[in-house]
Amino acid sequence: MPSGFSGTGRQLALSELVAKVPNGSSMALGGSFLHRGPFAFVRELIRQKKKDLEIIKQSPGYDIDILCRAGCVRKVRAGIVAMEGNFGLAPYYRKAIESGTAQLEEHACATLTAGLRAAAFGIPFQPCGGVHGSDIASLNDWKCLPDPYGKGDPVWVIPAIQPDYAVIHASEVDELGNVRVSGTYHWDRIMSRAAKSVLVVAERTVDSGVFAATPEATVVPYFMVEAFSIVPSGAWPGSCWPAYEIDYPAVEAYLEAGEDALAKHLAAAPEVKEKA
Amino acid sequence: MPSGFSGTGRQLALSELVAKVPNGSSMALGGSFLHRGPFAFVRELIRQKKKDLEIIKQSPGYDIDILCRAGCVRKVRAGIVAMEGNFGLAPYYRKAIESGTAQLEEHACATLTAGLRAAAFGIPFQPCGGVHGSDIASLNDWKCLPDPYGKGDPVWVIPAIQPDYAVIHASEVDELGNVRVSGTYHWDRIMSRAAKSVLVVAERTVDSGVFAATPEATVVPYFMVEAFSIVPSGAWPGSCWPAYEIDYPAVEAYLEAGEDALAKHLAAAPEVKEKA
Amino acid sequence: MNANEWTGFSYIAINLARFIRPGEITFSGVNSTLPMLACLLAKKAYDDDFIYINVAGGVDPKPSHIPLSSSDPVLAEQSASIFANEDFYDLCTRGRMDLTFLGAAQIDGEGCANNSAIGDWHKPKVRLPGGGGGAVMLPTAKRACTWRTEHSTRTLVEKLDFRTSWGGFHGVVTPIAVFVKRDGRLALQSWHPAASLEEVRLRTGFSFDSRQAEPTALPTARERAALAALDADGQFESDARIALR
Amino acid sequence: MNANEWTGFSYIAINLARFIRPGEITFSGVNSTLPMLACLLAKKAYDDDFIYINVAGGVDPKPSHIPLSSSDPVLAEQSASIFANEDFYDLCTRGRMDLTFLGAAQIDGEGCANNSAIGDWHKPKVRLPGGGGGAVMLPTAKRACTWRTEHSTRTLVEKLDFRTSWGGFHGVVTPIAVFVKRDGRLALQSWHPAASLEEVRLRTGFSFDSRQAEPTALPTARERAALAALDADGQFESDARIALR
Repeated sequence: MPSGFSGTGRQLALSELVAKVPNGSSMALGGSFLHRGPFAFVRELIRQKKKDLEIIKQSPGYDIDILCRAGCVRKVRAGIVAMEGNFGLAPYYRKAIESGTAQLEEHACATLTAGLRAAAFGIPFQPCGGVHGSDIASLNDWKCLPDPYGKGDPVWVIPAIQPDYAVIHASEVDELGNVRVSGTYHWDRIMSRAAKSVLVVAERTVDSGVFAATPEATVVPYFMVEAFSIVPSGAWPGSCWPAYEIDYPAVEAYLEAGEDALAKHLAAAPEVKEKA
Repeated sequence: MPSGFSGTGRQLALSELVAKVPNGSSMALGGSFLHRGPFAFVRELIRQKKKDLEIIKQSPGYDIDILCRAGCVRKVRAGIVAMEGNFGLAPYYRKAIESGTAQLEEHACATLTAGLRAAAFGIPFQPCGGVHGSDIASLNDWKCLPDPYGKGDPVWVIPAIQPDYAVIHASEVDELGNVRVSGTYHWDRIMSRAAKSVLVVAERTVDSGVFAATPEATVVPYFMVEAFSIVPSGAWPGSCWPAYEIDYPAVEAYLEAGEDALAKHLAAAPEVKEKA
Repeated sequence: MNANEWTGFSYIAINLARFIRPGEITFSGVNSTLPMLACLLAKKAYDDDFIYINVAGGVDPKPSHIPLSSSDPVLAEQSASIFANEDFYDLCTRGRMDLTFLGAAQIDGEGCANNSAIGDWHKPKVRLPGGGGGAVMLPTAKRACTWRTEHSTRTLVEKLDFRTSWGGFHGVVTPIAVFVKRDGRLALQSWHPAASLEEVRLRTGFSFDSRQAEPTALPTARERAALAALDADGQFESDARIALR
Repeated sequence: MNANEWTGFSYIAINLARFIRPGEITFSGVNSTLPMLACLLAKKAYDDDFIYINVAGGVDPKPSHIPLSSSDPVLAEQSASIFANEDFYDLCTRGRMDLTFLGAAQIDGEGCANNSAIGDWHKPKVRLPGGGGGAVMLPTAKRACTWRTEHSTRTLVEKLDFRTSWGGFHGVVTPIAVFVKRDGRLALQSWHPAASLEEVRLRTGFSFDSRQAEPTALPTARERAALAALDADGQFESDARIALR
């Protein structure tokens, strides 16, 4: 894999973008709960019947739930998992963990970030404040190191977490694949630095000149982006600020039991309707 | 000191802003070499005859040189010191170190950043890639730790560096003290997170509504800023993109030997001319 | 206002708001509708301002409406900066988060929390949301407060099934009681005026000091008006389904 | 072009540019006018493109003019992103910086560098700029190249006064020679066609392998045209004051 990605031909159809991901890949997913998640990408993973995925995200919800429901997940590394927005726990995720069909590495959100930081900084471990007294530490066999300078308290260190891919849903990209998001970037920024490759789904392309007018706002420079797709409304049924808010009825419909409900939900997704 | 700063009355005259800094303070200075440095602030430190300052900056130049020239500096923690822009070494800094009147803690730029990161992250030390084989490590008695997870190579860890103040020259602030810069923020961002307090000199104020239109571009939120001043052209004789470039003749005049040259230079500064 | 009219929903929102102190940096996060409402309520109901940051990146936002999701980007509307996730966690671990609200499924007498699992972690009866902010924020924030919509010996326990977060909450609000930390343990500060000390004791799994406890002061007119404005059509209250008993 | 017309300034700029490889992430930093010119020259003179990032935060910028300061914000003009200091250092330490240019006052036969002091560090005869990028970037970048405007036994030394940076340069360019790393030591790749192997040996403080060395290929028309365009009035060349001897 090259250090940076460049050249044309990096804008792909969603199906081509997802086809890049081998079974067994580890994948950091951007966004948080029902907000600006790479949900069209996630649904396409299901359509392509990907298996044994490792999903890395501080606050997954809909994404991890639907992937567990479809049987795509081997391992979850997460801080907090819920549907949010009054929908409570993520039921299919819960079932996957309780039944042992998926394995959980439980984190605090900040310890997961610390692991990503270690990968982004090129160091084997990252100290993280807090953690003391938490049973999570022994669960994960984390180590606590004394301050070799004798000034501070012992500190927990988190081993590096380097995802194969960071997958981000962006507000917009330019023709080269530079990435901007409106509002908070959640953990997308550190995910993009930690991962070996970044795949992006964006609402739209805008001219590079727009980016050049306020280059400070670009969250991921093009050379980190292996490839990208344009899927308007691709964060559905979640929000993508300021374009659209959560589609609550669609989430409710998704949560109905049975394979039919899942099939109907997948068929109702914008990336499918777009094509039809 | 409170965790955050708020309320009105935080916009001060430059002299009041600088008067907040006690002798002996440690101070991270923003910008790099001749670019967007808090130079009006630095000159006012000299006018107020501050002593025993500890200056922290990855790439100081004009600022550290003039402060050494005026005898304000006890200690320098820096990565690379030069005038840049074809002016070569910083002569008065060089003299201060060679004569021992100021003490140097030599860093690589990235190790200084690592120390600031440790402070910003609330951890006693920060691992930093590289460093191996450098004599700087033993100079500073830095420690190299094995990976407790047995996967990576031993890594050098840098002790936390927490400046009393981060002093930043900003492109603009709003009435609350939110900070934006045009172009690169150099190391200003991590300095603002590492320091106990942030003092800002800005080119101008703009309405908060302008900030609210693209809040993603704000580098330092108002509640980190203890106080701020408005000094148009305050980064002179350096640049402040895109408003003005380096004033090369002024730097040349500054570099002339003798107390007269210094006095003339201080008198020619925009923060003085503004008042007159 | 009659004490019996004080709903559990309103009791929690208002008592969480009362933990907010002037000028302090106060944070509300994901899955935290009641703390979100408490912060917005405090902005409206109290004279003294505070620095409100939230998980949507908002800093003193002026949301055009109040979202069902407490991490909704609407909570960054009119914010002059985006203070993103890494930033507010770092703020906390470096000791400058004055007050954070954090969820908890089980709470013990020392104010530690279980957010991970009911039953054995490895063979859970219920897999809960997980660590979230707690394990890092609870021991590093200056103060952390939580709430439970159910006050029972299942939620306020002698022994946690799993200790997700250590460090001890400064304050805990349930539909019938307000606890605060005193000498390293949760002590009863006040009880819902329609409940009683005895009821709180019966429904709490851990022992607690109640020597300074008294009935909770009724909501002020401003507190009530602020909450009414935030939940004009009562949807938050009905969604929350909080019963005193 | 006649070999004698090939100035030291142009020799360094062009040979630095020749280290740049297609598609690679290539960085130029502070106090680095010649690498800045080399990167801009490579963009103009070679068919294959590369990813040019610089210390002003620019990514493939299109500067409206060429600044005297190699960290000038002009070097971020027309850039679609700002890739700031923390970011490019992290890129390097995580192993994805293909090529970085780094300054060096003294260079030894292993390609290690002294940027700190001439004489004893604690009692320096000359206090030099200092560590800068080197101590972290030289051992972590895939390749690092440097240049010296003076080719002498003072600058290319058997033993450094202080080893600021370890890891070994991939390439070193002086006014009369190009060295590359081979089996852990600097080997002569080529010499200025107006100089000779013997001259290089005489003026170099460390021993080196020269078995594959030959005269440096003269500048192409495109290389010359690109440099001429970048330094239209010759100011960079005259400021640099680089003599072959």
